[in-house]
Amino acid sequence: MIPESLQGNPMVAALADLATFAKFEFNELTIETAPENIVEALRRVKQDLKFERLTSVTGVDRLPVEPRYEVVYHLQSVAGNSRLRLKTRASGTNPKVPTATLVYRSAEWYERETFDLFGINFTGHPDMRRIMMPDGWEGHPLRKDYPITGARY
Amino acid sequence: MSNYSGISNPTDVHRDHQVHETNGSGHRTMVLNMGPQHPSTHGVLRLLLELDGETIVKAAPDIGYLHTGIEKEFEVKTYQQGVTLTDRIDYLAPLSNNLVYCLAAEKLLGLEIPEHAQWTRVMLAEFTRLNSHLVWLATHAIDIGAMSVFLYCFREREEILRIFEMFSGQRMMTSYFRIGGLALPHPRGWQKRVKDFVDIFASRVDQYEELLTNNRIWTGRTKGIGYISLEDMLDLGVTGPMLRAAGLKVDARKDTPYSSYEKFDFEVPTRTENDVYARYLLRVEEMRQSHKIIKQALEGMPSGSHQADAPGIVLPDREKMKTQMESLIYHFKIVSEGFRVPEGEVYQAIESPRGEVGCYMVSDGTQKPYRVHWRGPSFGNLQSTSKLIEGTLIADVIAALGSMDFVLGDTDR
Amino acid sequence: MLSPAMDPQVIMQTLGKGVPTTWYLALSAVLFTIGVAGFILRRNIITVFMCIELMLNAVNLSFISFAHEHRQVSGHLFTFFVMVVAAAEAAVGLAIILTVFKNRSTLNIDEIDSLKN
Amino acid sequence: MDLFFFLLFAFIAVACAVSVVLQRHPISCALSLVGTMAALAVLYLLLGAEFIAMVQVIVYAGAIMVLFVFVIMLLNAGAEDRRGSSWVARIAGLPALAVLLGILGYLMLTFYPMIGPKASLVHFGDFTGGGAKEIGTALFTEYLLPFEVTSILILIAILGAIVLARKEID
Amino acid sequence: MQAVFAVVIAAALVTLSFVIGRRVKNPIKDMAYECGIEPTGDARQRFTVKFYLVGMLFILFDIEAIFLYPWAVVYKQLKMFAFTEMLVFIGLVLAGFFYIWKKGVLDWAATNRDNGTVTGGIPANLKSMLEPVPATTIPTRRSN
Amino acid sequence: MEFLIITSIKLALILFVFMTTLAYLQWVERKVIAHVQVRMGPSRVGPHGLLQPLADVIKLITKEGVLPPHVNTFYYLAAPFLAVFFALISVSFIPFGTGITIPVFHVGGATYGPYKTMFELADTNMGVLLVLAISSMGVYGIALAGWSSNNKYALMGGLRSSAQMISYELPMSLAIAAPLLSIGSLNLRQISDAQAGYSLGFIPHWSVFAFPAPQFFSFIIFMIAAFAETNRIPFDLPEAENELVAGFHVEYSSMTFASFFMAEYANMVTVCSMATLLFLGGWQPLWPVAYGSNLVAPLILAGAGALCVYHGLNPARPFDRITLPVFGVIFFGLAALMAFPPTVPILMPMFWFLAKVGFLLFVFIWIRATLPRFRYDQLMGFAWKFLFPVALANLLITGFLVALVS
Repeated sequence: MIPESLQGNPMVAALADLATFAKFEFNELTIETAPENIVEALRRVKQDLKFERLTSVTGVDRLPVEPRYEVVYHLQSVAGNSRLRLKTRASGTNPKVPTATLVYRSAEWYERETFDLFGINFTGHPDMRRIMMPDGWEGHPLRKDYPITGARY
Repeated sequence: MSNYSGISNPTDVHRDHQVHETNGSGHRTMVLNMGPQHPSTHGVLRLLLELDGETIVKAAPDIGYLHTGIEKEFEVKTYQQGVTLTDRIDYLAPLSNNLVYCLAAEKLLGLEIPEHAQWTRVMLAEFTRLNSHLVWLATHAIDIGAMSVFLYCFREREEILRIFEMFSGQRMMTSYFRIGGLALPHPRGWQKRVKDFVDIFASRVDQYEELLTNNRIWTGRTKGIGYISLEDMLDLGVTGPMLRAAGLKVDARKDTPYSSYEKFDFEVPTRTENDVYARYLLRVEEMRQSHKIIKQALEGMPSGSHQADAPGIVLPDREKMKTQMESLIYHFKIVSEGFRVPEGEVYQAIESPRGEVGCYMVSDGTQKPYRVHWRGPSFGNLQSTSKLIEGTLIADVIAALGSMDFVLGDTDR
Repeated sequence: MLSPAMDPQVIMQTLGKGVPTTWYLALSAVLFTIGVAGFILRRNIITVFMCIELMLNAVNLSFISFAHEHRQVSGHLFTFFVMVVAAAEAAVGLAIILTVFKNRSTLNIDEIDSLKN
Repeated sequence: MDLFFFLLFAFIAVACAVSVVLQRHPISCALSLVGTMAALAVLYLLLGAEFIAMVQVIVYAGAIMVLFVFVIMLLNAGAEDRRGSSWVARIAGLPALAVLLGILGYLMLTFYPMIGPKASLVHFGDFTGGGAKEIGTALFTEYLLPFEVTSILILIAILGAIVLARKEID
Repeated sequence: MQAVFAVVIAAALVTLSFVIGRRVKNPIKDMAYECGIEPTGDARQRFTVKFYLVGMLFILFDIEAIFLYPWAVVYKQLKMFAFTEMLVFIGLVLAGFFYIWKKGVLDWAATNRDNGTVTGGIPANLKSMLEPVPATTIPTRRSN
Repeated sequence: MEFLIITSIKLALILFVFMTTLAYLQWVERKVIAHVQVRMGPSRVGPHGLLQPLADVIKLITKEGVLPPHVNTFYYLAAPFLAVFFALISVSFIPFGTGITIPVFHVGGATYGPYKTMFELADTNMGVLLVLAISSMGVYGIALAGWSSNNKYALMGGLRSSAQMISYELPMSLAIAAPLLSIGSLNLRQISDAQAGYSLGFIPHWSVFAFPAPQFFSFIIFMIAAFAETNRIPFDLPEAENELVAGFHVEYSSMTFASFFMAEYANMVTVCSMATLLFLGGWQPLWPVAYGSNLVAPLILAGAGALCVYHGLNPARPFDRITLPVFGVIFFGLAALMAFPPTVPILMPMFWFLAKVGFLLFVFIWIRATLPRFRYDQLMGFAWKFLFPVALANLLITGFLVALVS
């Protein structure tokens, strides 16, 4: 589902066989892949497209929609002075995405944070623990069904 | 385990940091806990250090003691209300955070901001950089024992805070930048105040340098300390002055200019030594550059409105509100329910004093952001802690940590 | 065997003028004996070492007493040299203790009496 | 006055010495030994050995015992286990000590009558030959060879200690 | 005299606040300070042997320093003779000093600090920095 | 008996003056540093914060003394005791002026005197070594504090601190030995007296300027070692509030905590007095009496008095109208006393001695406001690899020069 206008884009072209969706809005390029392809996509982005830095990994909870979670990777190329957003989706029942720490070490804490706040499990992560909330905390605060008030302390 | 003993379970962290562990050479090592209540972890950072004598074998930072759930909070505030939350994230650079939040929302809205407001934003953002760097220099110096520099820096910072107060009515949590422009028009007499500051500041920077730059003890404490390779830094997501002190000229103000930074004449300083001393020199140089930008902003400040001409988004003039029905309705609507922002997602990054601060904003077309993710520079920089201090002396931890210039509010959000 | 003059008056007169050298020597003997006792009784190698130092001190006291008795400075010099030797001995001895502790992980002399590891 | 000071510091010395033997924790032993040494330093002063008294404090109490304390802290030596004293000590210890003390006492009293006109007395200020000047003169003329040999002793001690502790350094 | 007063003052200082100060017991107050975390492990751990070496060197050189005082006092009488004597003495001791210096005992902490530097600007080897990471290994410090 | 009475009076005076000095040294330090750093310093309690030390002491005494259960109580309390004890006891060997003779006087028909006494509590031939010996015992207070606290930071701080103290003791004793070569005595009073006189009529015979071997480097080495011995910036690693939080006294509270600081200040005074006696000529004036050195003290004091009165007449604060003239009168009185011929021979040496000590103390404070602190390995390396060899070389060169010339 890659729009015509993006077919010639080199980044899209490099990920053409993996991408399930792409868009170019607000001057920002977004490419979406299936969860099982995300590590491969990141590898290509790092090696072929020279995006040296993973700036952040986070999640978005689209509650009624299934698959419910979007995992968003923001990448930056210092040499090419450009940015890229990669995206994948995880189901609501058992959210699981392979870890990006194999490619970018900076993903370690970001994935821990996403796990902590959304409950998305990054398989293969070396140290999948909570990072922000106390260890015994129940629930994942950034989920849309998590109450804004009334949480116990 | 009792409840007050901290958020993270120490036994858990000890899982791979066994006390009395034997390392390769047969020495017994000792685990020292640094923080969260520690004078030089600058807030509530906790470091678990495994020591072999005075040398650090392993270091494991533990964060989250200042987590306040700001990202969750964004989702129940209207866009304009969200500005006040951004102040609290990086409490040493509130205006940078205001700026990136407003820029992200304005990108979604497609708003054009008047020159006057843009220049003011640049000027105050640079003041924020000065403010942050001054606090950094002050605390870094006092960590290493130079207590006078601390007070000298705070003297200038006080002046900056007074300027903030003059503009916004607040010293620290300014919330001065709003979506669509500035919260208030410029105060009367601001030029004089800023000019007074600009006139003295250059000599004040010289004063700090006089006390530190060529001081043998200072160089002994900082030169060659806290080295981390550029590859590691990029891989670990380090941004800002640390990267520039390694020679990589990366600065969002030049690379992807925002808020009319392209109209200002300034340099992005870099160093190549990539140690604590280089980061110190770099930040001092950045202070001089900020001073230069402020001077330009002061001299060439264009006149005009402080807010965009967007009736549904910015609050109408008080005068108009009292005379025009339309304005009154807008006022009522903006205040009571906010404004709608078109659907979409943006990632806006700017150069904060600490590095790249990014705001990832997802809108679902309602008056409240669907999701705001804050990419704080401290979070990324702090990931490099282990690389930075493993293999060094325990006394170097202070210098190395200080050179990262993290703010725990920014890390934990 | 004791001095015939056990007369309290004589004793008081004598003591008013000074302390008999013998008392210093007796003190030295007592300290030496305590040192020997500790040397025999204690199990901790560091404490045993300290008892040796105690004995050396006792001997030093008698050296000084004799020096005073004979109005000569030689006794002081002997003491001085004893101290130098004690310092060297402490430096080396404690190094040995450190090594022994590293190899055997104990300070009990009963457990480190074998020559082989 | 002499008698008072002698008795006071002799008591301190003996009490601390007993404490060295009886205390269970090595740190306590070491500090008791420091007490003995300080008391002995005062007695040296009474005996007119000013310089040696100072050296006693500086070298013994201030340097050697500091090293002991360091080693105890470094090894984290805990309180001693009381059970395993050797059978020799248990059977022959105290009688042997009594015999030793007896012999020493006998020899002393034979050669130095304790009380009486012939008894030699120690009075503070009688003998002033223990100042730095006298020591220096004797040391650098009469005892020159031992002095120089001392340096070799120190040299060997440095080498020996370093070699012994080397395994720990590397 | 002074000793007695010093004892009294020192004792008073130590005990006064225990006598006068109001004492409120509190289990958290009684914990050993460890930066706001429950103390982990015992403080009675073993430390680096460097402290011992410093103590040892101090003893041996302190002896040397002590010899200097009687020497200094009689120096005016013996003059060059005393000077040569001490020169020999110090020379021998200094031989040991330089031996330990060479042995690295005086280097308080041997660190494996990597003092490499990189060149300025965008590094020329930025490409080689981005070598592929083998997908089979987990390149984190936790692997060791 | 007379000896006892005189000693008691001296003791009471000295202790009173000394304790007050310690308390006000803190005030002076805070004020000086504050002014270096462009701020006020203590200014609320009493005029110019002059009663601040008193308030501090009252606060510290009435605070709760926490006696944590995990410490080794005996040694935990013994440590500050030892620190203060050794710090206070070394003061008694410092002579701070020439002696006085109290003339014959009559009270109720009985005749007393004349009494001759010196300005120190104990005049021994071993003064230098005594002070060294006592300072070498000071290690125990700190090592014990660290050990008994049963706290990792405290133990590391204690070990570091004791290692630092013994390391710097060496260069210190070597630096002390150098000037003794040409003086040839260990008696502090004789040492000071030996530095009397002027070469070329105006260069004082102080050890620092002495012919043939000026002890300038010794003085510097001594001062550096003194900074380390008293744990002051730039050598305040043991109590540096950074990596080890507060070092050996992390578990201490209230007055036991303050005891260590008291000991630190007392050691500062002792060490500065030693430096004055050994290197700066003790109570010998800076230039000969013939050129009017006796006028300095009254002039300075009178000037201070005039300043006080002037500011009292133009007060910056309402309260100054009362306090400053009072101080002015006191200063004038002191100036008159200094100029009063019978008291000159007694007071003038004391003035010079205290002026020099005060200057050195000021240097201590000044350095604290200026320099950052060393790292621990740098500090130890500095002691062993730099200070020790330099001190030894200095000693040998001095010895050679002295032997050559005399």
